[in-house]
Amino acid sequence: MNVNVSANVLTACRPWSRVDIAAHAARDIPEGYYVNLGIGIPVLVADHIPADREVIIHSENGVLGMGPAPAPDKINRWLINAGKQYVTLVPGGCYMHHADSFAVIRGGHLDLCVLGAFQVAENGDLANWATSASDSTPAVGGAMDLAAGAKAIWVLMEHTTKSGESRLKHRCTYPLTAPGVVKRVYTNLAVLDVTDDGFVVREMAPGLTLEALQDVTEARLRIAN
Amino acid sequence: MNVNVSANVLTACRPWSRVDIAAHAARDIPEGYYVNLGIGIPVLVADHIPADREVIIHSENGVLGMGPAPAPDKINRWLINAGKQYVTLVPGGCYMHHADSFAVIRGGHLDLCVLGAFQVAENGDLANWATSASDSTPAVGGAMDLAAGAKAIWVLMEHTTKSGESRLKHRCTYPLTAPGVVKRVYTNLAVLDVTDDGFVVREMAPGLTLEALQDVTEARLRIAN
Amino acid sequence: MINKIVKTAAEAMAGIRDGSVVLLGGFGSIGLPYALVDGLLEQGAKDLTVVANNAGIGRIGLARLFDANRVRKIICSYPRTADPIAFLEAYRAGRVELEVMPQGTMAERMRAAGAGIPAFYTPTSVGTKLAEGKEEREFGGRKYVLEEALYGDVALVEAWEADRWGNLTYRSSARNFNPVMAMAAKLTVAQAQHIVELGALDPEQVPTPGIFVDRVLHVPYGEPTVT
Amino acid sequence: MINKIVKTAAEAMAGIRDGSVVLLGGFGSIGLPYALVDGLLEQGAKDLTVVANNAGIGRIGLARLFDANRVRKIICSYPRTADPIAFLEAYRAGRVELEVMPQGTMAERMRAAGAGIPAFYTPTSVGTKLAEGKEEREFGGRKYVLEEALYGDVALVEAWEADRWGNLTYRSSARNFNPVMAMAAKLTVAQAQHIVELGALDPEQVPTPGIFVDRVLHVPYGEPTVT
Repeated sequence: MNVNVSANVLTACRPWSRVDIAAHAARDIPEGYYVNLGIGIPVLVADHIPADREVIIHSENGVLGMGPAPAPDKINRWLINAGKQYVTLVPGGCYMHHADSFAVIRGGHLDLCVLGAFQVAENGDLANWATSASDSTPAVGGAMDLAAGAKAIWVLMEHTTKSGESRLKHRCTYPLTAPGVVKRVYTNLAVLDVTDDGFVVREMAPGLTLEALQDVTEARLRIAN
Repeated sequence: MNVNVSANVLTACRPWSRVDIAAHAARDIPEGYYVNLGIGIPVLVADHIPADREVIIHSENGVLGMGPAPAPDKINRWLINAGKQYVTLVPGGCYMHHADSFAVIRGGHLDLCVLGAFQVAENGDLANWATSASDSTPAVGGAMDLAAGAKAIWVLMEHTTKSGESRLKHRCTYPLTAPGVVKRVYTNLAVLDVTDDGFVVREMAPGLTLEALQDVTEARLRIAN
Repeated sequence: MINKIVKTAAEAMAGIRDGSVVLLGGFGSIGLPYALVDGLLEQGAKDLTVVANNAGIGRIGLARLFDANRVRKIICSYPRTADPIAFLEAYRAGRVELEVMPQGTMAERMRAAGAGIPAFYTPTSVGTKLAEGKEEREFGGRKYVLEEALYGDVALVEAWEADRWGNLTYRSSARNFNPVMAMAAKLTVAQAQHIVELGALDPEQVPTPGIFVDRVLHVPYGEPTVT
Repeated sequence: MINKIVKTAAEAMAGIRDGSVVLLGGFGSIGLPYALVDGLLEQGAKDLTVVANNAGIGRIGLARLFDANRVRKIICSYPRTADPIAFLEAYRAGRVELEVMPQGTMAERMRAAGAGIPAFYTPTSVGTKLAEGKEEREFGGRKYVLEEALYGDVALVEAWEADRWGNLTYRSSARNFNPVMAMAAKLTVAQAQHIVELGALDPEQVPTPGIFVDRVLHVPYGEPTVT
């Protein structure tokens, strides 16, 4: 499941897997957080939160306290997540309608939303809903509400596109989901904070150097003090 | 319980009681109506709806399907109406919070709101919350929401003040609750519609003539065709 | 006696006019009133504007309305599903117009319609192309866009239980858009898996009070099979 | 383990600052968290702005805060109750400022605060003196006034049941303002008649999910005795 990065970097390091990326984010979520997990790598985060740490997961289709996928013989066919997969409800969870669910989101009650993205810019701009301004059937879903509403936005994504283009940009070239909202990015190559001075590298994949990472990154990188 | 009206009218007719006024309004409420009943004479309406006619009563403190006062040994001390009296819930009734309750009101879902008033003007203006513009502790409650929100507003009140002043005005002199909303008025002397041409008398207390009624009424009256 | 329960889909759909704005409950297939959509197809109203989170799946439900060329415009947050084939065919052939809006904005615009709020400000979409042409305003130093209430002529919703007053409950995440849509339309029609006696529902637990509901059709179809 | 249940009123009130905007649940005495109000008196915060439907009864609850001169301003829809003596004394002595607003506007302004809506338009109060100075605007040929969200620093609410995640249920009309106030404040403290195990509440019936609640105090006081 490792992703496509330019050859020099691949030979220099062991990139993290999608599961590793999710596990890194899971490790950093404090107990008691209310968290929404987007479609893609983010939904994997739930499986990596330590069993002794209570984190409450929200799904924008009106589920607060979402649990893991059910056993095949225990499916509640009225209970799905935002990705339209069958899920479960944990004890203490509850249901709400869409206006209430988005009041939770827009009202700033989620401590964190973990999203996938096409691009993140060094000013925190997020592009995760459309890959061109002329997309004829764009599908925004709840992405803009989550990006504008949650107290913090983390992005989990592969560091580059399949063709090797950096997803960490000086400025996003794809249509924005929200400006200036991303606080942290977890990729297959690094964990980075978005600061007033742009991306700051907190952690790199084993064997990777800042120079090699910069080589495959359009945005300018700095190392954490 | 008859009210104070000028002497010539009193000798000429038998004014209706507060209970009569409430009964008149009750008689005119169609089956299936969702109705809010204000404090004062309006709350008496509930007791006069025919037993075979289902009318659903709303109380703005979050009760839809309000029933009559409970027997003294059957009081639910968490269940009051907007006048802070103990009430009951009928089968099919339910509770809601204040924002939802006023969504019912403001959203135009009530077929009818029956209110008390200080004054009603011939253009439908309603004054039922303050008796002077300089009232130092005005108390509006839900009156403005109800007046602006319900599909129809009926007013139940005595025709004149204790000192004999008409409550049916050319223009209200008290602060408005809402402009142009009253559709019908039930008093101890008459039942009147508010039309584009002002008040139209539909019914008068026994023994009363239009001339005698006009004598105690500031607004100009017309008789229904 | 108030009795909002109707016997047939034809009764449930009576009077729906060409050109109506139809609010259609559900998220994916869950909470989507398939029997009412089939009834609407049968009934024949056309030039519809449909408001729904998704734009239909395969050849069932909403997809049938696209195939029958009944939908002039769809307003949704996420037109793409696992299999949006009927929508895509209609869209590519220019037979249907698409308006995409953020999911929370869609929900709140209908809640506003039901609550008598003609317009409100929201932070969602500020600084994006979905805010283009929208009125922008600052409150407390942050930018917001103005969104107007989204009213329906008809709402088609799916419920778990219903009584003859139209009180509705839902099951799990099948609640989704149904309660806000029920508030927002002039005519609200529900299909319910179970019809219960008046008084059988817990009064503390009625997400949609009957005041928002005009007609109820009993459709005990069992478990949803697609998501 | 998340545990929002606190042991004492002092813990429940910890950190409330002078000058706070305090949203106080209840309609009359029903659903009013008397134990928390007493705790707030004990805690000592002053210069408070209190948002509540009524302005206190006799010499209990909110009335005690007036008597102790802790309230700088009260925002309510109906200051008059059967016995608003403490409020009237403070008001006539010029010790407290009064702002009256329509009940539904008050509820909706707090719901807006909780829902991330900074402002909305409403028909309520148009053409009255309560609309004076307010921005007016037409939508669809009808006039509306602009109302801004009403945020609380603290909400004090009363619940029937609560669990350690702060999920709350209410009883009958004691629900009233409590759910919207719980959404609208930075710090929400609930007093609950019953503490239940996590998972004991029906997930279809949680009017206030724990995400809106920070602290819960168990106050099994029994039946309210005044309305």
